[in-house]
Amino acid sequence: MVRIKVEKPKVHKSVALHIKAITTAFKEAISPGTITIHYPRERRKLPDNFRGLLQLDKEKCINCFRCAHICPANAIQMYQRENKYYPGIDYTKCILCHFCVDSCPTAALKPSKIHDVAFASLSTMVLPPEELAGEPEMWREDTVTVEYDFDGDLKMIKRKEVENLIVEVEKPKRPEFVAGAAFPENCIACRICVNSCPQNAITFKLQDLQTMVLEIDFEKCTGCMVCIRNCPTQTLLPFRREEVLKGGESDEQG
Amino acid sequence: MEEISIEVPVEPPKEYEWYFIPVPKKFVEEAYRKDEFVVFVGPQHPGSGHMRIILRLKGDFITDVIPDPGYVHRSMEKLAEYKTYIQNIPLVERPSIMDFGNYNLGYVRAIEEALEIEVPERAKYIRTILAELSRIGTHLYDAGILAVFLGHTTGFMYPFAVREFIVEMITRITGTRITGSFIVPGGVRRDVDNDTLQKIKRMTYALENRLKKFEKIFITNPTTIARLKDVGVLSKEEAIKLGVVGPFLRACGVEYDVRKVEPYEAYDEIDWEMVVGEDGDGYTRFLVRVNEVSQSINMLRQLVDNIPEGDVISEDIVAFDRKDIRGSFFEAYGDLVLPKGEYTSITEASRGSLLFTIVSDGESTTPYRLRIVTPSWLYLKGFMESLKGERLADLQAIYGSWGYFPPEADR
Amino acid sequence: MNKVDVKLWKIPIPEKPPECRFDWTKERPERVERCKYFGNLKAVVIDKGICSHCGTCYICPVRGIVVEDKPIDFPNWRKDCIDCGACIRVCPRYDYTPLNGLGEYIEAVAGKSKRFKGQDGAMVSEFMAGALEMGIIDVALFVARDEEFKPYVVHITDPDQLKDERITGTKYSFASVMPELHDSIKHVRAVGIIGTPCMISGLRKLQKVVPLYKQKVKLAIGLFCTENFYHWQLKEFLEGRGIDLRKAVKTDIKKGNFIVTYDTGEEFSIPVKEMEEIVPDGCKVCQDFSAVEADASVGSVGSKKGFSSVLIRSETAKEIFEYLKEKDYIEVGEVKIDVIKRLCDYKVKIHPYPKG
Amino acid sequence: MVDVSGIVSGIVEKIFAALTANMVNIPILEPLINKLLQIPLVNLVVAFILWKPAFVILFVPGLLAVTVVLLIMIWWERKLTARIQWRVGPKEVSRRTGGIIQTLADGMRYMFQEVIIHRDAHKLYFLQLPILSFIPVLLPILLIPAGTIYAIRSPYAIQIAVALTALLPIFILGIGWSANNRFAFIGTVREAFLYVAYEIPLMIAVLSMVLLYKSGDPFVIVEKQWIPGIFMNPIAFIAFLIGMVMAAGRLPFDISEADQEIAFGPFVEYSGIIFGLVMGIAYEKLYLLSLIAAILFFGGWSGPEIAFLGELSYAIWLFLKAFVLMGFIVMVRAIYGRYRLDQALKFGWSSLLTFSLIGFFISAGWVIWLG
Repeated sequence: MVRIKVEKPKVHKSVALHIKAITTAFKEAISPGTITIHYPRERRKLPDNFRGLLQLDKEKCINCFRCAHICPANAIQMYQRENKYYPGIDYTKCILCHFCVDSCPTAALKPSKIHDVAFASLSTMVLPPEELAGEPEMWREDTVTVEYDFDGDLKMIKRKEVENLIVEVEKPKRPEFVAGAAFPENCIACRICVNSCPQNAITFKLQDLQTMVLEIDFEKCTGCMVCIRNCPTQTLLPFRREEVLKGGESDEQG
Repeated sequence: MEEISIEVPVEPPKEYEWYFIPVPKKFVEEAYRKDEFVVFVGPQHPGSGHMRIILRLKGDFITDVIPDPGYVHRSMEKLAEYKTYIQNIPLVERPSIMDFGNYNLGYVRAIEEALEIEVPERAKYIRTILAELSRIGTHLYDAGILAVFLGHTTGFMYPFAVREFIVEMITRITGTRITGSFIVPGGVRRDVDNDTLQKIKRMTYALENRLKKFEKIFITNPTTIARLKDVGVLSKEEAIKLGVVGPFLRACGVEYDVRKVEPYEAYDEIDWEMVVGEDGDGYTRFLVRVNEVSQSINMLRQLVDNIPEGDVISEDIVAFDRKDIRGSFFEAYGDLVLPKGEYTSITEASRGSLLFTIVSDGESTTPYRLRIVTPSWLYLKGFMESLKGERLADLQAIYGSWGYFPPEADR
Repeated sequence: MNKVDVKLWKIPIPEKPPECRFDWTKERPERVERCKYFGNLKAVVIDKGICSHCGTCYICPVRGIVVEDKPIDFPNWRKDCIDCGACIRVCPRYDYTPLNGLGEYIEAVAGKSKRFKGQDGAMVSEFMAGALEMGIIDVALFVARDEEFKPYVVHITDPDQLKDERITGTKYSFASVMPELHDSIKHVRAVGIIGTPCMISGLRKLQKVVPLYKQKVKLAIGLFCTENFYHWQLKEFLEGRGIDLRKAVKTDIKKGNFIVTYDTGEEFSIPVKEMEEIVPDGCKVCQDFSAVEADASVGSVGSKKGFSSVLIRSETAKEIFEYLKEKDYIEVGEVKIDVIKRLCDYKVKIHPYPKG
Repeated sequence: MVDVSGIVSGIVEKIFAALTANMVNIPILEPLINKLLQIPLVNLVVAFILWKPAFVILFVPGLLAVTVVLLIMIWWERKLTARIQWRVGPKEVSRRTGGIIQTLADGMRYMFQEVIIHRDAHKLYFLQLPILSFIPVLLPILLIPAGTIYAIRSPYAIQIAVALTALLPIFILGIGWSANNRFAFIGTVREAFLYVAYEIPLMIAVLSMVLLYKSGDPFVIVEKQWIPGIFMNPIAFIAFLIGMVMAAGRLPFDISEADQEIAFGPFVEYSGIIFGLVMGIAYEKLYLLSLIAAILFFGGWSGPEIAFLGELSYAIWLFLKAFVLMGFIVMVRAIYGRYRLDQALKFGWSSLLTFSLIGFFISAGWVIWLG
C-alpha cells in the first residue's frame, strides 16, 4: 500500500522548488516538447479500424435492415430504391459507434478515416444511400502524414505522403445462410415472405384456385433473414448454406 | 477576532420580492440581516460542465453552501428504458466520456452477471487495459481542470497534452478517441494486435517522462502546495459518514478500493498497490490521484507483458469469428433478453465506485429499469461539506481537488 | 435460468435440411362471397351477428383486424386485406355447429385455494401457478383490470404475482387474450391461457390450422360462461342504475343476478334478465356453458360458497391437480354435477341456434 | 488699423522658433525634415511633433511605444507561453511572421464588438474611467527621459513618476465601483488590499536606489551607474521585481482579476473596445515600471550610440531594455498558479517588505562606504 503524507515545505525547500519550476520552464522554452500537428496541412495517421464516416457499397448490400435495427441513435433510415431498401444515414443523429458496421454481414457498410466534414445545413446532413459511396467533395491541404510513436518520449514520424481515407474491408468471416421452410405446416399462406424478400427469391404460384405453391430459390437467397423475422408463425428458419447443399446432394444419392 | 455588531433592524430591500432566486427567500433575507453576501457561482462555469453553487459569505469566508446540480441532466436512466440492452452501451458511457472504459465495463459486467457468461482471459486483459487507460486519462483531465482553477495555465496544458498519448492508444484499440463502446457482453469487439500492445508499453515510458516535467512545474510548485495544502479538509469519520467514494475516500485515510475488495477482470492477476492518503485535504486528494496514475502505468506494463493468447469473445455468444465481432454483431446482441431479476455490478471508476443496476422483466429486449449511481453524485455531499469555513478564493481549489464532474453527477 | 434460452438468434440446425429448391403447398379455403377473405368472414360471421368476439382472427398477418371494445372490424379491408384467408380458417364461428353439454371430463371436483384470493375458490390462479411451478409453462396470460374494471392482459411468470386481486377475479368484459397470444407466440416457449368457451374453441381451431400453437400453448383453462359484455356498455348500463364501477372491488353473477360489491361492503344486485339489452349478439347463439374443449373448466356453479367447481378434461390438467393436492395448496370439496348440467341445458334453451 | 496678419505671423514665428529650439535631432531623417520645414503650416505641425515634450508623449516612450508594447508584448507573451506549454501559439493570422499581427486582429475585433452597458452600472463613470486611466499612464512619461529627449527635468522625477503610477489602482477601484456587480466589488476589495501590500515595498525599493544615487534625477542616476544598479543592490532589485509583478497584476498575483474565481473582478461587466482598454491597463503599468526599472537597475539609456538615429538611439536603448525586462516578466505566467489573497498579503507585508528594507540598508551601506 502506498501511503501519502505531505508536510508543508520549509522555506529553503520552497525556494528550491521555485527554482526547479522556473528552470523547467526555461528548459522548455529553449527546447520545447511541442506535440502540435498543424492540422489542415498535416494529418494524423489514423489506424485502419478508425471509426469515421460510413461508406456504403450498394452492390454488396443485401437489404437486411440489420444496421437500421441495431442503430442506438436511430440515425439509419432505409430508403426505397428499385424495389429494394438501402440504408441512408442521418449525421445529425449518428454517434459513429459503428454498431451498424459490425452488424453488416457482407461488409457493405464500411468504415472510413474521414472525420472532418462540414455540412452546409442540417438538411444536407441526412445522406441518402447514393451519397454514401466514395470520398465526399474534399479540399485536402495536407501534404504530410504524422504518425505518433513512442521512444522514451513522443516521436512524431512525419512522412511526405497523402493518406488514403477510404479503407478496404474484407468480408467478415461468417457462414452463409439461406432461409428454409422448417415447419411448412405452420404456414398460413399470407405471402408476407414473398412480398418482403428483397431478392425476389421466394415465389408463389397458384396451382389451382385453392392450392398455392411457395418456392425458395436458394441461389438467389442471400440469407438476410427479413422473411424469417417477418413470418408471423415461425414457418421459416435459417439454414447454413453448405448444410443445405450437402443435404440436397445426399438426397439425390439416396 | 471579536465580532462587533450593531443591533439595528435591517430590512431587506423591496426588490428582493421580485428577484428570481432559486433558494428560499428566507435564506437571502437572513443573510442580508446578518450582513452576509449571497454569491451564485455558476451555472456557466468556465471549468467543467455546469453546476451552480450558492454560497453565503461572511466577509471572505463561506458560512453556508447549497449545491444546485442538474443543469446537464439528460434523464439517462429513462432513456435507457427505451433502448435495447446493446443500444444502451453508447448511452451509459456518456456520463463521463473520458472515463468510458470503466462505465462501459460496469454496464457490461451487469449484463454478464445476468447471463452468466464466462469471459475469455485475453478479453479480460484487454478490458483492464482499456479501463486503466481511461483512468489515467480521467485523472489527467481532472489535474488539468484543477490547474485551470488555480490559474496555472501550463498545469492545464501539460496533462491535456499527455492525455493525447492515451487517446492515441485508445484510438488504436477501439478506433475512436473517446466513447469507445468497445466492451460488449462476453468480451470485446475486436482483438488487439501485438504491435499496439507493445506501443502501449512504450507509451507508458514516454508518459512517465513527460509527467516528471509536469511534477516539477505544477505538482510540487509552491503555489500549488500553498493553495491546496490544508484546504477543504474532510476527516476520515466525516468522509465515511457522508458516503464519499473512490480516491477521495482513500485520501481521507480509508483503505477501500473495489479493485482490491472485490477484484474483477484481471485486477487480481497483476501486482499493484492501493494508494491511501492521510490528511484528507485538497493536496492529498490530488496526490492520491497522481500516484494512482503511476500505479496504472505499472499495471499497464504488467498487463501487456502477461496478456495470454486466445479468443476475445466468449463461447456463450453467437459469434462466427471469436477474434472479431464484425459480421455477427446483430446475431449476437440484436435480440438480447436478460432473465428476469435484478443485476448489480460495482466498478471502481476513476472517480470512485460506480454502480449499475439492471432490472429485467425477463421478456422484453429493453431493461425494465436501469439505475446508474455515479461517483460524482455520491461525493457531492462531502464536497459541499468540505467547502464550509473556507475562503471564497478556495472554492475553485476545492472544486478542482474533488474533480467534480457535473455531467457525471447529473447523468 | 438456462443460458441458451436468452439467445433468440441461435441458429437452429434441423435434423434434415430442406431440399435445394424447396417448395411447400398450402390449401386455401373456399370462398362463399366473391370478394376478399375478410369480406367472407364479415358476411358469414360478423354481419350475421354470430361473432363471439374471441379475437382469434387477430392472427391476420398484416394486423389489420381490430379487436377492441367494439365489434370486430377491419377498417378499409378492401384495400389493406392481403387475402390470405387466415382469419376465416381460424374463426370458430365460420363453420359453426354449437357445442353444448358437459362434454367429456375425467374428473369433476370442487376446490378452494389456500394461497390466492379470487372469484370463488381461485382455482384458475391455482392451476396456472401450479403449471408455472411444475415448469409446464413459462408464461401465463391473465386478465387484469384497471380502476374502471377495464380488462387488460398481463404476462405472469411468477406465482407470487397472482397475489394481486386485480389479476384474479372475473371481469365480465371482453379481454384481448388472443391478440396478446398472437403477438407473443414467437417469443415464448410454453404458454398457458385462460378464456371463455369461445376463446377455447378458437384456440383449438387455431391449433388445428397452425401447429405452432399446439406446440406452444400447453394449458388452456376454460371458464363457465353465460354471457360476456362490452366494457363500455356494461359501464354505461351500471351507471344508468347508479352504480359506480370505480368503487367496486368485485363483480359476480350468482343465481341470475349481476352483483357488484363496493369496497365499503355495499352490494348491488341486478337481475341478468334486465341486462338482456346489452348482451352482444354473438353470445346469444352460444350454447357452450362449460368450455367443452378446454383442458380444465372452472366455475362457481355446483359447489359450496368459497369453492370452485372444476371439470378436469385432459391429462395435463389432471397432473397439475394431483400436484396441487400433493403440495397441499388446495382444499378439495364436493361438486354437484347435476347443477352444472342443468345450467348447460338452460343455456341451450335460452340461446337457440340457428337464431330466431 | 492694427496689422492683424502681422501680429498673427509674429506669434506663429515665435511659437515656431520656440518649438524648433527644442527639437529632436534624428540625422537619418534630416533631409526630409528640412524639406518639410520649408512648407508653411506643415512646418508648424512637424515642428510640434518633433518638439521634445510632444515627442515624448507621442512617440517614445509615449503613446506609440505603449501601442507597440501592447501589440508586440501580448503576442510575445502568448508565443513564449505556448512554447513552454508544448503548443504553437498564435499562428494563423499572418502565418509567415508567426502570427505577429494577431493582437492587431484581436483589437480590430474588439473595435467592432458592441459595448454593452448594463442597467445597474453608473454609466458615466463606467465609460469614463477606462479612458481617464490614460492620465496616470501618460503623466509619468513626461518625467521619464529617454536620453536627451525629455519633457520635464526634475531632481524628484523618479519619485514623482512612481507616485503617479501608483494612481492607476485608484482608477481600477473606481471601475470596480461603477460596475456595481458582486464580483466587481470583491475584486475591487482585493485590489485595495493588495495595493498597500505591494506599493510600500516597491516604493522603498525605489527609494533605496534613489538613496544610492543620492538623486531622483534620471540623468544623474544614469550617469552614476558605473556598473548597472542591479549589481550594486540586487536585493532591492528582487523586491522591485516582485513588487512590479504584483503591481502589474500578473500571475501569481492576479488576485483581483482571478477569472476562475471572480470572472475578471472589476472588469467583469466590460465588453468591446472598452474591455480592450481596461485589459491594457495592466500592461501599461508594467511598461512604466519596466522603464523605471531600466533606469534604476540597468543603466537607463546608456549603450553604444547608433549614429544615424542621433538622439533617438538613446530612446531605443531605453525601450529595448524595458522591453526585454517585460519579456521575462510575462513568462512568469507560464510557471505559476495564483496565490490566495491572504497568502499574497502575508507575502507582501512580511517577506517583500523585509526584502525591500534589507535593500534599503544595503544602499545605506553603500552610501556610507563610498562617502
